Amino acid sequence: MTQTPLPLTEAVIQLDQLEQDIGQTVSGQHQAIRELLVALVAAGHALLEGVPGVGKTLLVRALAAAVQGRYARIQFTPDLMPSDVTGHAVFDLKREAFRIRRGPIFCNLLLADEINRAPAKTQAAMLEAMQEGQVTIEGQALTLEPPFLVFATQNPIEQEGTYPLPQAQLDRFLLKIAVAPPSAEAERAAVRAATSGRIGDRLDTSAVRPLLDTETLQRLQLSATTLRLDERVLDYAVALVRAARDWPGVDSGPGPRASIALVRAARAHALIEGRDFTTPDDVRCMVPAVLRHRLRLGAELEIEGVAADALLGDLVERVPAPRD
Amino acid sequence: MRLERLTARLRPCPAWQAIDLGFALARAWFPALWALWWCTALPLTLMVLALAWLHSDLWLLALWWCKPIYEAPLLLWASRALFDERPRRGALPGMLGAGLRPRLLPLLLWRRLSPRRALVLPLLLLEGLPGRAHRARLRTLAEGSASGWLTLVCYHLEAILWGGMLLGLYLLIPEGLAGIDLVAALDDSASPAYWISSACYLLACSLIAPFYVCAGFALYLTRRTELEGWDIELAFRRAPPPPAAVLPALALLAPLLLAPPPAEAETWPDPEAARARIAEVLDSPEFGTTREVELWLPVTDPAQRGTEDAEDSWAATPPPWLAGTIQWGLVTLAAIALLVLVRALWRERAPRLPRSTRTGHEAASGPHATSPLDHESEIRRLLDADDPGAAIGALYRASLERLDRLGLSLPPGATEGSCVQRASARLPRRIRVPFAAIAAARRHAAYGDRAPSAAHVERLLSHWRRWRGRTGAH
Amino acid sequence: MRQQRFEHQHTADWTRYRALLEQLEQRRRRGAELAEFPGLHRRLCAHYALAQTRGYTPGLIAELEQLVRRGHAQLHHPRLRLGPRALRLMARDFPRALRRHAAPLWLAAALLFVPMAAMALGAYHDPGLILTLIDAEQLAELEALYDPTRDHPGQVRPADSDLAMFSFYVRNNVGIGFRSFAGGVLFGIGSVVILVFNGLFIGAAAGHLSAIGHGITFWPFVSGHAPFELSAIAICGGAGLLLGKALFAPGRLPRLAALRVNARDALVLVAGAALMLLGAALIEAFWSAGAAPVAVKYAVGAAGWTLLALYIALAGRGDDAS
Amino acid sequence: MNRHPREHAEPIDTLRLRETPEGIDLGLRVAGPVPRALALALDFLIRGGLYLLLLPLLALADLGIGLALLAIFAIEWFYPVVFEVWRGATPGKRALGLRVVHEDATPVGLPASTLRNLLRTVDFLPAGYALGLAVSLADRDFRRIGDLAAATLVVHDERPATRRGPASTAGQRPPPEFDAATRAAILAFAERAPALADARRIELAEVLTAPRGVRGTAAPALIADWAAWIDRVTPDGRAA
Repeated sequence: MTQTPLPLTEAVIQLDQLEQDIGQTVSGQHQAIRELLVALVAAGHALLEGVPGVGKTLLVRALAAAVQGRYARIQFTPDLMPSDVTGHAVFDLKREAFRIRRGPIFCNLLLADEINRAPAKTQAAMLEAMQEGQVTIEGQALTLEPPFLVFATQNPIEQEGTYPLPQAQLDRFLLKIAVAPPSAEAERAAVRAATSGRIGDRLDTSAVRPLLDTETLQRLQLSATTLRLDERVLDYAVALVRAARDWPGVDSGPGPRASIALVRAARAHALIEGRDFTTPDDVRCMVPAVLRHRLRLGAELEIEGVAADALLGDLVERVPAPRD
Repeated sequence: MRLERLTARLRPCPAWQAIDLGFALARAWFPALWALWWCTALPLTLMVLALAWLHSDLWLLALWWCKPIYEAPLLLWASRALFDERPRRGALPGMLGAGLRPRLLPLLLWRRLSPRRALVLPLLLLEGLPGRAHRARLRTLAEGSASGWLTLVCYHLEAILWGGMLLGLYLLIPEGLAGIDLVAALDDSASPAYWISSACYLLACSLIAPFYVCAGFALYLTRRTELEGWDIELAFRRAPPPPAAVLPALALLAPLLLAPPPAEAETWPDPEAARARIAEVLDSPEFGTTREVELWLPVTDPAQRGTEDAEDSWAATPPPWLAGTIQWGLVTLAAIALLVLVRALWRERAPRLPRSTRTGHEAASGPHATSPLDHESEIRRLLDADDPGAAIGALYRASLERLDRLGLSLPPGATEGSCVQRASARLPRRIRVPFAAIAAARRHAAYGDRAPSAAHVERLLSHWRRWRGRTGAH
Repeated sequence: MRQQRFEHQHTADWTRYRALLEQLEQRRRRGAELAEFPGLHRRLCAHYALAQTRGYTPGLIAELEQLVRRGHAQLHHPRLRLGPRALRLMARDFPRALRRHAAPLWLAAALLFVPMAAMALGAYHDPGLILTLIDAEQLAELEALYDPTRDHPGQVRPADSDLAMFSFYVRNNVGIGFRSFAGGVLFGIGSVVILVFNGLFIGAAAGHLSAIGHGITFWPFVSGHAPFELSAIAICGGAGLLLGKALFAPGRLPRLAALRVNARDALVLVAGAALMLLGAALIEAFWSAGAAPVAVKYAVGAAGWTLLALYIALAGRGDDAS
Repeated sequence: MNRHPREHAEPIDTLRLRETPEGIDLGLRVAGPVPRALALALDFLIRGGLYLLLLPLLALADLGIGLALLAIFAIEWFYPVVFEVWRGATPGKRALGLRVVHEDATPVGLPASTLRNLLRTVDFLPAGYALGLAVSLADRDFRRIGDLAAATLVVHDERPATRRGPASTAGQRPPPEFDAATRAAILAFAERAPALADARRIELAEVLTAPRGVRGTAAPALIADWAAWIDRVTPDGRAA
């Protein structure tokens, strides 16, 4: 099936509505919503990090409500087995043959809740699926149908009982979205919305209309890849990633995959902004989300409590932007 | 002895590296060792103070002589910590008592000045062999261990720390206050300065002692590792078991004993066997010569001889032209260097000129780069050449320069969006609105391949001129 | 793969590598041949890693490690090329570093020149003030040095002692410069002390000599080299302050990292200043004591200041790519 | 004193691993104050010798003094720099088997060497390198202030490895489960066995062989056989 990219105006309208709908459900998280959309448009997986209760899960559920496709949610726990994610073979007594029972991973939008609570083996199984786009069960390779997007949430590593994701696997996530606690005002709004005319404390996503079907989504993603990208913007993105690699205090910097991710994210951002071309601004504002999980800070910086974001803030100030 | 629990990585290595390992150990355990040192030294200090009738020199000498007493507990502590069992508080009295054992007596009497003290200490405290066996064992262990050098150097390190502290105190106390009389601090034992100096020395001793003791201990351990193959044993113990594991057999192996103190630690009690083994060891080419001593003398000797020879052969007066030649040589060299520099400076500058007339590539690099009039003529030229895209680029850079002069600091990383953001936060409306328009046009031209019309550029230019004219006034 | 085959397959590479290594270690370089060295080195590193993971014999692993170690040392051996380096320093890096770190440099200049001016004024009005800094014997020496009643003030020395003076100036001034830089690592305190003390001393000497009427020999003497000497000392001190700044206000970096970042630029400043001091010593020894008319000497001094200002403001503004 | 959490997890050691751009680890053995102090003393003597060499220059009157002063200036400030950049270490350090390297294990270059040696003046304060000594005792890698600022390390030179030739006996294949570390230990055992006392040799060998049913004098012999097998280089392709 060949697809045609969505015309710019149509894409912009779709994305605008999407942003609004989700914004109504989850208030006070403009930046996170924007970045979530970038991941959606750039067809990349995203990792959402924040302390419990800031609405990470709700964000993803709202997004899932907007996309008409199969949605699955896995709560990661320390005893979760790889086959609980990917599926397994069961023996069918009637037919006397093995039958593959597909796991929750066979979907379009997967919410992996608290991914860092599962043991490394299970994480590896899922991250492999993210990378390859396919799952192997009993020696049989099964393709995951596109669009396949994983939104994983995790609590900060400092919280008890978590397995940090290995660096190589973090690299599979296009973005790491930092979901900050909402401002006091936004929190008040959220409380009012949550307590008026509703029973229980289950936040709902009824404000979100099912706007996108999977085909439109794929066309949207396609149109993001056709945006105009000037050489200077490309150079700028590469220069940023390279600078991050040699930045003082950075123990291990982002690999080449990071440059690609940065450009992909910048393109998607440009589309969301309603432009058909990418600017250094797009690159600049995607730097924290793309790079923050790809840096490992040196011990000195970690002891001093410098966060990756502060360092990246410094980085974008110092790496010259194209001006000629 | 449970080699699996070693907290240091032991391997046969040259004596210097063993000493360094000892220093690393001492550094890791420093707070505990230092406190332990004072646990014995402080009571003794006070006691001797009373006994010495307040004679500071006697006091210091007595304390200095008693060093092995404070060092013994440190060693016992280290020998436990090495096997990852930090002694508890309850074990401290026993360890302090070790400082007063009769076994330590030789170290306090005739062995006090032995340069191998660091190595003797573990031998005495951990092995406790009778006289002759002890001497033989010491000879084996001291082979190539540089323990003499260790004592010499640590003695100097103490002296350096002491001198440093004293001099530092002397320099730091402002002139108006009662300063320290440095001369009195060295030779007048009745002066208060001498007391301060003695206290500094004691402090220096306490700082170096953990390092000295641990270095001696590490030398001892390294030699034993070498002689008894500890590292090999450790690797063998960690070897994967045979498929059908016969694990109980491992447990049957009689473990060597080191850490819990004395007599059991003995590995070969028979002096005859010991001597035979010493001979065996000494025959091995492994323990041949010490290289560090051989290199001392030959280096300075020829130098001195060289000077004497030279003095004989040199003429007493230089030829009169020599100074002039050297002088003019120097001046000529300097002149050439200056010429080369000027040429290089010019080259550094040269490539800018053609480029700035072409696209104004450099303009954003600094406020001094080009005058506003140049900018304007440049933009005009580009407009005339029907290149509004380049013209808007030049206009954008010119306005950045303008903003820079207005005190809006724009780091090199500032993109169009962030420039506009900064401008709108800090500048009045009449500047930020036209600037935002320029930035937007520039963005479309540069990255969207949509050059503005010449008329649009003209309009922006005229706005800019007005804004520049007004701000240029102050 | 069995070790035997592995060794067999790669022996040729290793022999070639070893031969190149020996050439490099004896500094016999032939460009064309050595071009393949980095590639070989990478391959050897891969072999070493393979040998380790496949558990080949320790002997082979040790041998490969030894080769890799030697190759690493050669590959990253610093190339000196002092001439081009010094030229690039003076033509570009030094003036750029000067402009980039204007703040600590201005501070250093203030620390040197303000006490100097104050002390000069003080000593001019109160000739006894100088004795707070030096003793009477040194003062007598200083006064004798610039005594206008001498036949040829400044020319008292035989011709060949100019060189001795040059050496003395080099050793003394560059030494002061280096020390005022190094002192900066003590949170800038060392630099401040040396700058202020030197400022006080020079100011006292100038004020005192002018007061007792020796100014007519003193000022022409110092005018030629002063621009370079004084500003170079200030630059060294400023480089020291740059180190101190890294420790006081490291910004977002940890102190050690900030120190290392700033030290890189500070070193450029010190190297440039050392070369300036060398030039100043040359002028001081071979020109300042010369017999040129006073007006010419003042003109040379003024030209020196102008050139210096132009150099600092304009030099090295070219493109990075050039 | 900087107490890094990692120190407790791993055995204390003076070995530091540095990954090269090619992705392999090079080990550096950092050198502590004792050998460094001796190297410094030795360099001090050598410098003294150099100064003595300058004495005849004084015969040249003023000119000689000028040249001597220049030479003293050069020796004073640049003696370590020249030797470090040229040969990797000053003669004193070489005599003690030390070398100066960047922290990433590359040979020290001109800027770093200049910096670490200019800062000697501060390390020297207030007398006899007292400050440098205090700092290097407190630092995990024994770096003085100059080393900290210039990102350099003083390390022990690696001794060149000697590869053993083919053994005389064909040997016996060691059990397949032995990993690389065990094999290396087997070789080390074979190499150092002559230096060990008989009883200790047997005891040591039994650690490895007893679980496989071999005890007594047969144990060291068996390990020697294994070592011969591991270490041999024969062209018939039976190698491990």
